[in-house]
Amino acid sequence: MAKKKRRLKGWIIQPMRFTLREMRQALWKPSTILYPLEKERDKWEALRENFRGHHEIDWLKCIGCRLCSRVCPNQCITMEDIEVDENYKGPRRSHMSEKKNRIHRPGVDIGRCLFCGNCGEYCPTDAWTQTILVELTEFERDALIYSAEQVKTEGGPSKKLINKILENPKLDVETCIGCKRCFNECPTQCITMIPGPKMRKDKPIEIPEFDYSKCIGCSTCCDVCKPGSLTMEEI
Amino acid sequence: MSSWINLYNISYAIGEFLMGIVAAILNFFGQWIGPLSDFADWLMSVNVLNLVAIFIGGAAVMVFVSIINLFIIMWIERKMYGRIHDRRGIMLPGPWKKTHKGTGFLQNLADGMKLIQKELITPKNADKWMYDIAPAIIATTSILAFVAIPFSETFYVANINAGLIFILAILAIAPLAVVLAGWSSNNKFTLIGGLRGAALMLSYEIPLILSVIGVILLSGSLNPIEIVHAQQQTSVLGVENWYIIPLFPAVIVFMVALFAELERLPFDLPEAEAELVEGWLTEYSGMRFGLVFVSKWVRTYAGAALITILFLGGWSGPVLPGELWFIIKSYIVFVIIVWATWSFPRSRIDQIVRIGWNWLIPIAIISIVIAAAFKWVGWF
Amino acid sequence: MKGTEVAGALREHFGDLVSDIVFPREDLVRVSVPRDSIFPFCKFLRDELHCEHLNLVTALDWPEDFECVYHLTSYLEEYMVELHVKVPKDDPKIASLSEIWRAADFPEREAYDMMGITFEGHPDLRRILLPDDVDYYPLRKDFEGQSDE
Amino acid sequence: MSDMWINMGPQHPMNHGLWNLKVRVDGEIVVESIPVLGYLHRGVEKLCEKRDYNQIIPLMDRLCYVSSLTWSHAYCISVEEMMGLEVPDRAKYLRVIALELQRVASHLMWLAAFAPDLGMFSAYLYSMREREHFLDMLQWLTGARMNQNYPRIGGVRNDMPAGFPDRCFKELDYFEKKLEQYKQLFDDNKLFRMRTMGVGVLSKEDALDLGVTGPALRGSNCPIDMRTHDPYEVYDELDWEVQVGKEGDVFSRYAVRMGEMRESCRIIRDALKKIPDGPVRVKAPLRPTGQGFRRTEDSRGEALIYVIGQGGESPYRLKIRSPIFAIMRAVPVMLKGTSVADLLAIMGSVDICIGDTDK
Repeated sequence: MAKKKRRLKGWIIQPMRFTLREMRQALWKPSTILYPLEKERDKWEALRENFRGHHEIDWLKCIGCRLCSRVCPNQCITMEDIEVDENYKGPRRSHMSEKKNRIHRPGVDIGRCLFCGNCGEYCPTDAWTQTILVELTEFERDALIYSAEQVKTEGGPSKKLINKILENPKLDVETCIGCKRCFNECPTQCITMIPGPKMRKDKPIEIPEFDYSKCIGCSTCCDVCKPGSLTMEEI
Repeated sequence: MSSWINLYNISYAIGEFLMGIVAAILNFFGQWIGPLSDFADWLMSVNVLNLVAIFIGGAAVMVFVSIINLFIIMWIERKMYGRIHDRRGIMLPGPWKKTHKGTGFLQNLADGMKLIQKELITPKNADKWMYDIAPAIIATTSILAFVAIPFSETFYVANINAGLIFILAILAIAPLAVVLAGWSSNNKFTLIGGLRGAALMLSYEIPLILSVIGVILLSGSLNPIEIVHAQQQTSVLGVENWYIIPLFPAVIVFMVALFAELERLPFDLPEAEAELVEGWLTEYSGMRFGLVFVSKWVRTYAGAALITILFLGGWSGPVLPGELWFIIKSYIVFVIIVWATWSFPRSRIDQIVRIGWNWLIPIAIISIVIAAAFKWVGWF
Repeated sequence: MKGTEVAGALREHFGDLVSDIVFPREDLVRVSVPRDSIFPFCKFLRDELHCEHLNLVTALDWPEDFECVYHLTSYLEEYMVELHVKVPKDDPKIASLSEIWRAADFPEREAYDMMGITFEGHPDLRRILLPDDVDYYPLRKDFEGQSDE
Repeated sequence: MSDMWINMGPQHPMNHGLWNLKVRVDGEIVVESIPVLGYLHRGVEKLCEKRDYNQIIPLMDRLCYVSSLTWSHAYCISVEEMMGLEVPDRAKYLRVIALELQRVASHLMWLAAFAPDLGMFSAYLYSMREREHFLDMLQWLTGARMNQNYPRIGGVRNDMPAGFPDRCFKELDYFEKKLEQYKQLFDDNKLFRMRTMGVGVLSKEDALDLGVTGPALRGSNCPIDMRTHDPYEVYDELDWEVQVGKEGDVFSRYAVRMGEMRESCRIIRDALKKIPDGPVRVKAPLRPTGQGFRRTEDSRGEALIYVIGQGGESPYRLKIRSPIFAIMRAVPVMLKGTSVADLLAIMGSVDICIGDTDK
């Protein structure tokens, strides 16, 4: 009987009661906002943990290892070669003298970025941070390609280097020619050249030795190795 | 009931003044040409002045209905269903505040200006003449209904004796235009929409008229003014006997049939935007669409006014002038219509026809019996 | 039903036709059957072993031959069968299962669309995701893609 | 009037997504219908053969734009099955919490699409308002509102923020109250019942034969839910019930989905109470070999991803089983003999998402 009564009420009364309640709540304070004029900054600030918005790169932490550009699914990160003066405090590209004034820093094509956060996740120095800024609109497509200067911040130097890729280079001693390219390019300077077993002109060929505690698995050494005697292997 | 304006008298005075100028000029030339002064005399005769007064009054009502009132009811509807949806509704264009807390009163004006600027597209294989005339029919018939709707004892265009029949008849022309538009657009969606409109007309005209018969029985007149007069007499209970009390089932039937007549949401099958895109309106663009769209509100207001006259005692009420009471009552009815519109899902055509024939017509007949019983007992 | 019981029932009924029986999980049995016996095999699975549900039809492109993989589920007995059928590259044809499960209709069309395997006896074997007028099979390993020019 | 063909789509208010339904109607009665797919084909399966395992996760998020987390999770759990990897307990619980938040958000999106199909535009805005709360929670937990990229092979991306359970309980309280009130608008609404009851009936035999899964199958009186049938993560340790509808019509599918939202709230509550401490991610091999698949319960039905790895950085073959792809085959069966107005209700009730259908 009660069900029957409810059915009869369902013709008109029940749904109109629902809308009346909603209208009564919304009469003075609707839950929408007029977006460009009003912004819910408080809510966004409260939920900012983990959020992935506009990129910022701490130049004093970044060592220019290109890992971010390697793990990016859309290849939207390009490394820029920037010249700095003698007094620059941040990490240099290499410890080699002729490259001492050059640094590698990433720039982001925000038009192609899918905000997956892989760059920050695999960064060995935590140089990448993502802010809560999401209003990244421009009138031209080219303006969305942010150069390294546009995403630059300066926090403080990084203490730690973590291998998040979980791969280390392995040397095939037979093919190494001792060209020192890996030694020059390694962003963390974890390579020292030691005399190897093979001889050329009565001198031992110098082969790289890796300090795996400092290696970040960026595979820069593998990329620059001409004879291809370096390969990445899982730890 | 006293009234503060007499529309007819004012219109008569204005007409007399204008005609007086014309007659003076004609009389001036009548010195040389004899028949002109005869013509001037004819112009100043009571019959012609009556006609002119009706025209001027009609124009005044049209201006009220189609401009001032229309903006108000469109604003009420848009703002109100915004609040039902828990959002703010229109807010930016408006005379007072231009922020997110503004009223947005002029939004409809802005929309209308946009629609006027738009291109009028006619489909390639459309029946052009029929396609063009359909929105015009709908717009004219909608406004024409107000000819017979009195806003007070004196504020009316024409005091027609069979006014109720005239209003119902003129509102019933629109579905014909719907079929016309649906057929002539040469589109499958519009065709289905037009035919649904025809089915709706068939099944909902009858309960609409049957529910009015009770009122006619009680009041003994077809004239809207007489109907309101009949309601203003005090009954045995000591209050004015508005017909909503004895004829409550008829009010429900009238409301439901009105929703179908106006193609409002529970019954807006001819223009179901989800399945038939916009139904018979699919091909219309620009101001043709705007005309139809606006006349929907005009018709809705006509329906609200009709309910006010038939069941809610028209312009009777204490203290305030009658016209204001009429507008307040009709706006309340309009708000209820809007509220119901946004609470229900769309019905299906077979269900809607079944509701019409199985429920509404019997209830309407019962209400006629109730009216006859009341009349016989002599309470009303 | 455990995977081993299913495998036992299949062995009993089909003998040597069923090969490479593996049990990756307790309720999952992975078997290979020859191309010719796929239809009676699936009919037996549905009628006798209550495989009501065909999950998906996968077409694979190995270096030597194509392979069709059918995943079948029995909701009643709670086990799954993964069926591998080799299809030679020079004659990519296999019997359609859409008579047994209507669910095989669209996945087989997709496999035809993407890998170019013809399902014989299929009621409506057309391209489904790609337009009708393309003449390549994009999921084959030798497909390198086409430029717009 | 003789028969005529109507193209409902690719751009039509009925199509929630980009697809085309050719309908042959006799007056208002649907005589025949042909779904046409492929407007959104992006070649995801081919793309996966060129990317390494971690880069596929954000790609899988894009499969379904309404419930993206379930798809990246289905991919991760399949790859873990292939690798034979065991995920830490805390990661399992976090996955369940995120999945169920996503499920509620997805079902609310379905309600927001289904109600305007029936002409209830108000319900669209109500359910979008409720969905906002769940998106807030997802944003706080995973870092994004729409394409979360949260599961990882071997765990999840990050631990949950401090204070998450309390805030989540509060939002769930609010939502459960609202869900109870929705009964007034839908269940008690006579017009809504008239539109949905006895419409688009899919019998149990047909549903099984056509490979229909998910709420559409459960609406046909068939209690198959992959969360209990083939339990993954920790669903078998939590306290909840499978929702089953009796009739197989649009109303039962509606009721199943509304019930699932309620059960999802229960699951989230239970998981937040039972969540253990520990790590959230373990190391996964980068170049695995083998083949594997797992069935998971997407909010639309059974999602299955079959992965084959041959020792390379990217999978050799990845095959996606989309629930809507199977339901599309059932569409002509359901639509036959119904009217054009019912077509809306039926197509709305199966919750079409073209992203994973066209791959």
